[in-house]
Amino acid sequence: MTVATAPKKATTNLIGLEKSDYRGLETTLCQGCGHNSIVSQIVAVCFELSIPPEQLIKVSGIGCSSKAPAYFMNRAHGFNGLHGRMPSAATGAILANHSMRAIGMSGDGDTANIGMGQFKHMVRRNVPMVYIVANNGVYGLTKGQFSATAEQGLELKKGLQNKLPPIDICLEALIGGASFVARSFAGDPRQLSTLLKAALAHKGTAVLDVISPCVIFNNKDESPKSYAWGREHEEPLHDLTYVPERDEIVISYEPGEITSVAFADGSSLRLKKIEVDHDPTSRLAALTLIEESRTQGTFVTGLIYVNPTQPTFVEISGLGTTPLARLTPAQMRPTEETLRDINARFA
Amino acid sequence: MTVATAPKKATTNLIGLEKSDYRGLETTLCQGCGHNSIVSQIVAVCFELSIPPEQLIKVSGIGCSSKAPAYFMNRAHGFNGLHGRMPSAATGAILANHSMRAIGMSGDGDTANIGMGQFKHMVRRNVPMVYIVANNGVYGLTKGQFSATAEQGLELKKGLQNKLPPIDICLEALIGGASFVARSFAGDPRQLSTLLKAALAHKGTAVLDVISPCVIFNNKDESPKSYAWGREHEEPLHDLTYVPERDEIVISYEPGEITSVAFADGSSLRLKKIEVDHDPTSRLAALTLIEESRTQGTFVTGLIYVNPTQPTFVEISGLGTTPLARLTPAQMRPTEETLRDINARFA
Amino acid sequence: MSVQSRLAVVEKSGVTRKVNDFSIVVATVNGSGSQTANGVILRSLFAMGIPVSGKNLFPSNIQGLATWFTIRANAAGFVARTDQSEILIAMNRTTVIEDLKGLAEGGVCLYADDMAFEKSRGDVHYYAIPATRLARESGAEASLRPYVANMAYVGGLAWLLGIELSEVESALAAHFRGKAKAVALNFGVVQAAHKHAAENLTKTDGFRVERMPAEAGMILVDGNTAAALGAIYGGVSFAAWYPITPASSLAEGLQDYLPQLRRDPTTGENHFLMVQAEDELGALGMAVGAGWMGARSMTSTSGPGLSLMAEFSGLAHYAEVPVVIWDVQRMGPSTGLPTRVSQGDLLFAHFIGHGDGRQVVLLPGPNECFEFGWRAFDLAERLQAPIFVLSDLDLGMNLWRVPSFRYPDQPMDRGKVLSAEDLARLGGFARYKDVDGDGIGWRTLPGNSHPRSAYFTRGTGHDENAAYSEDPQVWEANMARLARKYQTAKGLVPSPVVEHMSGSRIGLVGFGSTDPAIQEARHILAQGGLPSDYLRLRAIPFADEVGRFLAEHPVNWVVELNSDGQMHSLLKIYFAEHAGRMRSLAHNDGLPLTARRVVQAVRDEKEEER
Amino acid sequence: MSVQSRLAVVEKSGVTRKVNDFSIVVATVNGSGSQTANGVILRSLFAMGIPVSGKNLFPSNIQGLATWFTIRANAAGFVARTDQSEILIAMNRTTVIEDLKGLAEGGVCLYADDMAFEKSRGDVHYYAIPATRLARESGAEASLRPYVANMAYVGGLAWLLGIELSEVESALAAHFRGKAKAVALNFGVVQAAHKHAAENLTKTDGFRVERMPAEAGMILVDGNTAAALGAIYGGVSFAAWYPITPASSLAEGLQDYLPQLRRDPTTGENHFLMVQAEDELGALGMAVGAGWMGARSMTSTSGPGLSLMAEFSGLAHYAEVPVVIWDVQRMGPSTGLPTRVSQGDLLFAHFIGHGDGRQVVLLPGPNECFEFGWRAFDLAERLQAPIFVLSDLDLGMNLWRVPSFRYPDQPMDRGKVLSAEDLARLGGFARYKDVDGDGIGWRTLPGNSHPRSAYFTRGTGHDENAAYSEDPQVWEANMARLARKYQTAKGLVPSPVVEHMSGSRIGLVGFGSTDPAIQEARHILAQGGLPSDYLRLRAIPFADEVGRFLAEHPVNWVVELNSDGQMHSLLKIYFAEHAGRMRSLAHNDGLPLTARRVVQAVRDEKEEER
Ligand SMILES: Cc1ncc(C[n+]2csc(CCOP(=O)(O)OP(=O)(O)O)c2C)c(N)n1
Ligand SMILES: Cc1ncc(C[n+]2csc(CCOP(=O)(O)OP(=O)(O)O)c2C)c(N)n1
Ligand code: SF4
Ligand code: SF4
Ligand SMILES: [Mg+2]
Ligand SMILES: [Mg+2]
Repeated sequence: MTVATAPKKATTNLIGLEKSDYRGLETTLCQGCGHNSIVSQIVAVCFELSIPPEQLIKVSGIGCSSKAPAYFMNRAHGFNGLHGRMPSAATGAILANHSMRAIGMSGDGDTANIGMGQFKHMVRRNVPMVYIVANNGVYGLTKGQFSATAEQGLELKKGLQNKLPPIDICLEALIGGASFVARSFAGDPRQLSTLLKAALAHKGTAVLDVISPCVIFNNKDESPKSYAWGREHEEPLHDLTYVPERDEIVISYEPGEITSVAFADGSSLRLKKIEVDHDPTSRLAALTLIEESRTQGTFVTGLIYVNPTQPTFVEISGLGTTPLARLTPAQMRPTEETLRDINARFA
Repeated sequence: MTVATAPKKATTNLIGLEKSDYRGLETTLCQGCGHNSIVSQIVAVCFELSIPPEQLIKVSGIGCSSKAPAYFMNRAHGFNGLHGRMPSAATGAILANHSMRAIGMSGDGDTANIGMGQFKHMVRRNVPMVYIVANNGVYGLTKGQFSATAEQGLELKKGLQNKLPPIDICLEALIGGASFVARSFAGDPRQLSTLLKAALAHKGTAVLDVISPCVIFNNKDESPKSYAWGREHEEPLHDLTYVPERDEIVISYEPGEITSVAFADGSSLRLKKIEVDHDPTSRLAALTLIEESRTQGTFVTGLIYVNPTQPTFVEISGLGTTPLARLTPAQMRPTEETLRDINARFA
Repeated sequence: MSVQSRLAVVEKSGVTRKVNDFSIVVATVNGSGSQTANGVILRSLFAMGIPVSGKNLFPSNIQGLATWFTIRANAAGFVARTDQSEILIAMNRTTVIEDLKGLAEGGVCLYADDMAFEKSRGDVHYYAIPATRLARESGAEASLRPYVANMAYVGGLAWLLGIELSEVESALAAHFRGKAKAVALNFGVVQAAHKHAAENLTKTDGFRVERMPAEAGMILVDGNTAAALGAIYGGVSFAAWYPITPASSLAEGLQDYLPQLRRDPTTGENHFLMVQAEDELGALGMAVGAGWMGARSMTSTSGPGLSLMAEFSGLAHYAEVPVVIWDVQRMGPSTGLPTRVSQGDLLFAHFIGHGDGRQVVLLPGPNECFEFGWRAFDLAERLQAPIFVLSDLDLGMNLWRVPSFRYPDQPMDRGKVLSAEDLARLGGFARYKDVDGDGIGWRTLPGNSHPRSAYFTRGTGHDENAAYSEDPQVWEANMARLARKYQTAKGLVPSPVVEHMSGSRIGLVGFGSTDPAIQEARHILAQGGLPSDYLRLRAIPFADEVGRFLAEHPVNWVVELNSDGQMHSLLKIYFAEHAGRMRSLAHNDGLPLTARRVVQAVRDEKEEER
Repeated sequence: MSVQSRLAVVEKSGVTRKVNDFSIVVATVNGSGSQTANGVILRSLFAMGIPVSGKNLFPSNIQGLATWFTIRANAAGFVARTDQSEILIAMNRTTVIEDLKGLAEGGVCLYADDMAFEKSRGDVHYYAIPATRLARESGAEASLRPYVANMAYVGGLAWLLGIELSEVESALAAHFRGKAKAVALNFGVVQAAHKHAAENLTKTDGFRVERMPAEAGMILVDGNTAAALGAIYGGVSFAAWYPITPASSLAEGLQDYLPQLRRDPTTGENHFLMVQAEDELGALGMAVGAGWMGARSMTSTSGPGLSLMAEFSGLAHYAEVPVVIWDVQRMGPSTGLPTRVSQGDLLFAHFIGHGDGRQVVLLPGPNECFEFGWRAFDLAERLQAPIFVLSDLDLGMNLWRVPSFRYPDQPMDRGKVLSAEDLARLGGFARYKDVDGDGIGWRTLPGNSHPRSAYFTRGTGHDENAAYSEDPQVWEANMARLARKYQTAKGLVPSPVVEHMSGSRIGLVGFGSTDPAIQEARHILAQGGLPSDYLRLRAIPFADEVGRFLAEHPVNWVVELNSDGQMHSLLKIYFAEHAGRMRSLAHNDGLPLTARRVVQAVRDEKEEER
């Protein structure tokens, strides 16, 4: 970690960097995509927290969401791996150098479909990192198929209906043994930045499920109900390949409050901010909270569960302070005498 | 289904078969292995229920547990697939012929480690089958490494200690959307056979987590605590490759009761049979039940959750009565006229 | 006279007239909704009887990045990609400068009039179309305007080339399946643009289209749709898949057509089932389970998915379960270029999975996606094996003018399956016994009510009765039988297609989507005095005929779209004796092959010879 | 005189004396605890200076199935498997009849006296040992008795062959690491059995051992332990794995030795980390993540795991991340025979992953598991690539007499890594730029504090700066650079080992665990007038030398343990010009190769020639 120095001017942070030092490439995501809002918050929070960008890694899977690391913190090393396999690559990277911070970016398809196994085993290990799922209920990059977090009954542009119950990423993380579980909404910058800060401060795996609308695909045609699968004369009026530009959604609401977010297409989403008296250190309370809001048809947002003392994988591994990736050859290759002993054992 | 006929004699069931018609090959599992007890109960229950063996498929992954299908019902088709991939093979098979019954056999490693993703997605789909996990907390077939269901702190023959919290298969199934979740103990024939019958009667995926001790590997050396990893002079007195023969464990206890099962090595396991007043149709009650018993250090056994009306994947798929595997060529190949229409569309 | 200039005639005006021979590139941005406009142009030309192809070059993103759609029209039927286009429809201000640079000498640039850019090329004919204004004036509601604006270039181009407006209208009607309001709105803009052009622009270039005598029985379709339909006429009953570019539209084609074609007419029940799996391991696992149960079962994927299918492929191969796996290849290795073409999965697919095993691979050409769609099932069930069909992004996602689909000329071959009655007659069976000498045993399907029908399917070593065995001789015998089965496959898979030219001493070996480029190259070479023979591979294992072809030519060019020369490697393995007669032409830049690339390689080598 | 009979001398008594030249098979059941007894016999012979090998033939189960342990002792140093054993220790009543049938003419059968079976062979010398009684009388508590019973045959055999009891005691002491009580208990049974035999049995056969002048610097070790130790001396810091036979003991070897060898002597902190992953996708994923971060990182697996690693292998290859992958091969395809050997993953490993790409594969022989253990890391970091080390079950799990481990003679090669200081000097860098002409770019490690050190690692197409690019030329240039890197690898990987015999016109090409059988075969062939040259491959890409070797011999036998002749296929790809000079000797029954198999193939072909 770089030693903090006094800010040079108002626009620099404690380590003397400007916000632009935290920016990435220009986004190639759609205008209005929730993922862009998450990117902005990451930039803002890391700047605010004066995190040295060179001391952070960005790891992701494959999907629109997984492209996001390219759009923040150019000065941080990034690893855009395989679809659904961010957790393993991140685990190896972090364990090889646990002096680094890590932000993992994934999507709902990336995490809850193909990546379910790795996701569960990563949280179980409590590897130190922030694990963000930009959750839109669809596969954005492959053009709008359902993911496992899609609401039951949801109908999409292509006319198919999702008949399966959704997987709740927070619930999965929670019972998988996660030590930090929170949910937010991409369009709620205040809550998102607060939770991001908390996540970055947490020592283990901090799972942050961010509802992040896909403005293109989880987004119905003007007359969705009349648009029946496979029937003739029911093609949409406009070109299916046409992607309208939309504004990013911004909302703000208070603890305990339920807010309904309306989308351009007329659909809506009910968010419920956790009451202030919720005890996030109780797993049972957290379980109950999610399960109850599920039956009420709302998404509970806020810090759902945290166990700040749960040992991380680094702690239980017996690792010292020197990161494995920084060992010297002398630390890595045992001496010639030791080999003589070994040979003697087999002689 | 074969039409039931009156039993010929006392030793035959309703469809005129003897118990031996339900037997498999002679087991090659270790003497005393819990998996053998599960096999016996499957044979007994299927005989009792007069299930035509030819109308049942047995599907499994890889492991000692996954070998079990070879040891019951020789007259049923079996598919011993890949490690952790029983759910997908079973899903395809069942959907291709939904007139068949199916028993899937898996292990804890097979299901909770490599198979976690497929397991979760199978229960989410509610594919009609009985899904048995013969759960011993270790990888039997590869000689005793920890699986993800191993208790935290467990130490094994090889001297390693499990430092990670266990995955609870019932909890995973439950929040994954399973419509039937039960736990039993291989050494409790009465409860196991009751739950097996219930599972076979259930129309969707019935997850049956059966604690099934590995008498070889989840089984400590005489002086486990003194056996420290990597230290010299601490080799066990007997050959590590020596496998003692043990008797199968048989217990019996009542609802509400907590029983402690003692193993040959001095370790023990606390089982708690679900109280009669538990409401298995409430997901929240089920969640609470498991979570509370977890904090008490017991394994709750019995029928934890059931939703008998939850639609199965077959039901939501629009499939008719004719199984896909039994369609005639005429049903499978559309007529020549239809192709003329198709060609006209592209002309 | 070269093909390129065959139809070029100098008109009285001094302008070179190029009729039915050019290519058009439409430069737009992703997500701007130009696909309908491009499709309409393509279909109008097609309807005028002119051989065409349409290729979409798009980025791996959803909105805002540069995209090019290329249409080639060629009276002689050569519709491979060319390196340059003659006509540019410039709708993307970020790429227009580069797009202009790439235009052929004396080409045409039709552009949106609100796009300011330097008209740097003096040889180019410029035409401005007021797309935005026409869209605004169209009466379309604001949200639809950016989309209908694309119709303006359709109208402009129709004027420029003489595309019949009635065909444009028909194409729109077909696209919107008769939805009158949509047709009227869009056609209105086409007409307005056409009128505007006619009244305000002066044609200075020589490019034109002319109606040609329609060749009967041709259709315009993408390979993925053809494959899906082929599979449906092959009786596919179960399909499991996971989304991936460029394979998704194959499964989505199944999803579109199965309900129309495979619902029971009386009961309305589905005689099919599709599952979007959680990943490709699951997708193939399900397909294998269904194939084992006796359903005609398939999956479709692209490279990364195929990598994930390695273990299950090995199981299907070794446990001998019929299943069809379409691999619509994209550029690898790794995530590579998801929206670019390659024929790079050959070696991996043929040798997929650890341990011994060589897989049957079908290699459809543009005309065969439908046919191989159904044939693959006959092969899978006959051979009791996974059949890998290797298509690619160009074949699968682009529009091809091909002969209309031919109804299967053979009854379904369901392979060797024993019924309960058969078993009653035989008294039993041995699953993996080679009773017929072709390496293929007889199987029973689960649900067969005979008490001796059951056997244990497994990926572990087994004897003829499917019982686990570690016996060395049992293992060897089983592997020897599988080798016999591979020989049997050789006689069953589609044989290569050979075309000769008299006096040829050059062999060209190709497969799949490169066919048009190779055909065109042969034509050009022949005109330049270098006749060639052409063998188009259609499957692995290779027929003996391939060896004979190689033996006949001192030089055989193995043409393929990959970097490693994978087909060349395979041919060296199986026809090592002819290795000295083979040359590798492995080209791999993500774009479909051009004739020029082939012509150049052959000529260069001829130069060297001298 | 053949090797087999070289030491056979007819004694006065008329019994053929066979000194230090026989093989022993111990037939037991799985889980009966005979491994210690077998190990003690092996070590005692080894300590007497006699070249030995020990091979365990075990079923894929834990308890109750037949298991055979074979020890070959051969004064001339030929310790490959033989088809028959001369001495049978019969402890398994279910197999004794068959075991007896397999015994060599005039062999010995030492059996537990409570095992009733028909002594069907008249030529065999029978000796009964009261194992159960001796165990009972040993004073061992009941639970340990079945185990110490195995010591009875050790004692019996010691008497029979003249194995020095002091060496038996030392072997026990080594096994129990000095634990006196255990040594005493076990040695007590050995002595009792020895005494019983001496007093009650009459030796009628001629098999004997005699101490030989000890060859200095030899050790007895299994390949997996050697590999694990090699990796540790290569500085492995991170290893992720998933249990699988026969690879588990490699990771478990790491687990055993890392705490001893790689804990910080002052702080006691671990300078290593091992993760048992949830599966092989996770294992390689973690290893790749750690390799990217800059740690020396590895995984170890066998066939099914390798299949699951296809996608991550492709990523490591294309994103150029150093990582070492040990594949301890077992019999495939599919689950196959998990406890049987094969060299069947060659083609799959070399071409692993969809799309183009050829992987660097190391092929250790028995003496090289340690060396390749460390060398693989130097190669991985130098080449910035996954390095596949292909061992096998025989190499990995069986005990080999090999030269003692040699300390690495080279400093670690950490490859091209730029520090923050380097960057300050250079002002920046381009990750994938071929500045040195060897195809290898310079990389930075995450954590490098220079503001320009970061780049984006990806499996998607990228330019020299690691930026995403779909540009055709960029793709081609990058692939061309990777091809250059492959050429660079050729010069870095271990070169083949060539051994000549004068007058030879036969070439033998082999690799890995078949070495002893090939060596013995050459000896036998030479004695029969057929000298041969031998090239032992040690890596892919192949050195040019391989081509020269092939060119030198009219016939080159490519010897390998698989059904498809996979190495033969690879050699045909890379040395097509010599295809006509190659013959395939692909043998694959799950057992280690015997010299006989090679001798026979060569002789048969010679016969045919005539
Ligand atoms: C193994 C593999 N299978 C399929 C794909 C194709 N693919 C790319 S992104 C994606 C889905 C991404 O969905 P999600 O994670 O929800 O991200 P989003 O685009 O919605 O942000 C898929 C299936 C792939 N890249 N790799
Ligand atoms: C892909 C793959 N990886 C590893 C293995 C090796 N393997 C065989 S069984 C097994 C573990 C089985 O454990 P579990 O499912 O708990 O069954 P048990 O033997 O304990 O009943 C493993 C890792 C394999 N067969 N395939
Ligand atoms: S397609 Fe959806 S998820 Fe992808 S960038 Fe566009 S809005 Fe975002
Ligand atoms: S090793 Fe354990 S799980 Fe396997 S058969 Fe033996 S007792 Fe059962
Ligand atoms: Mg998504
Ligand atoms: Mg287990």
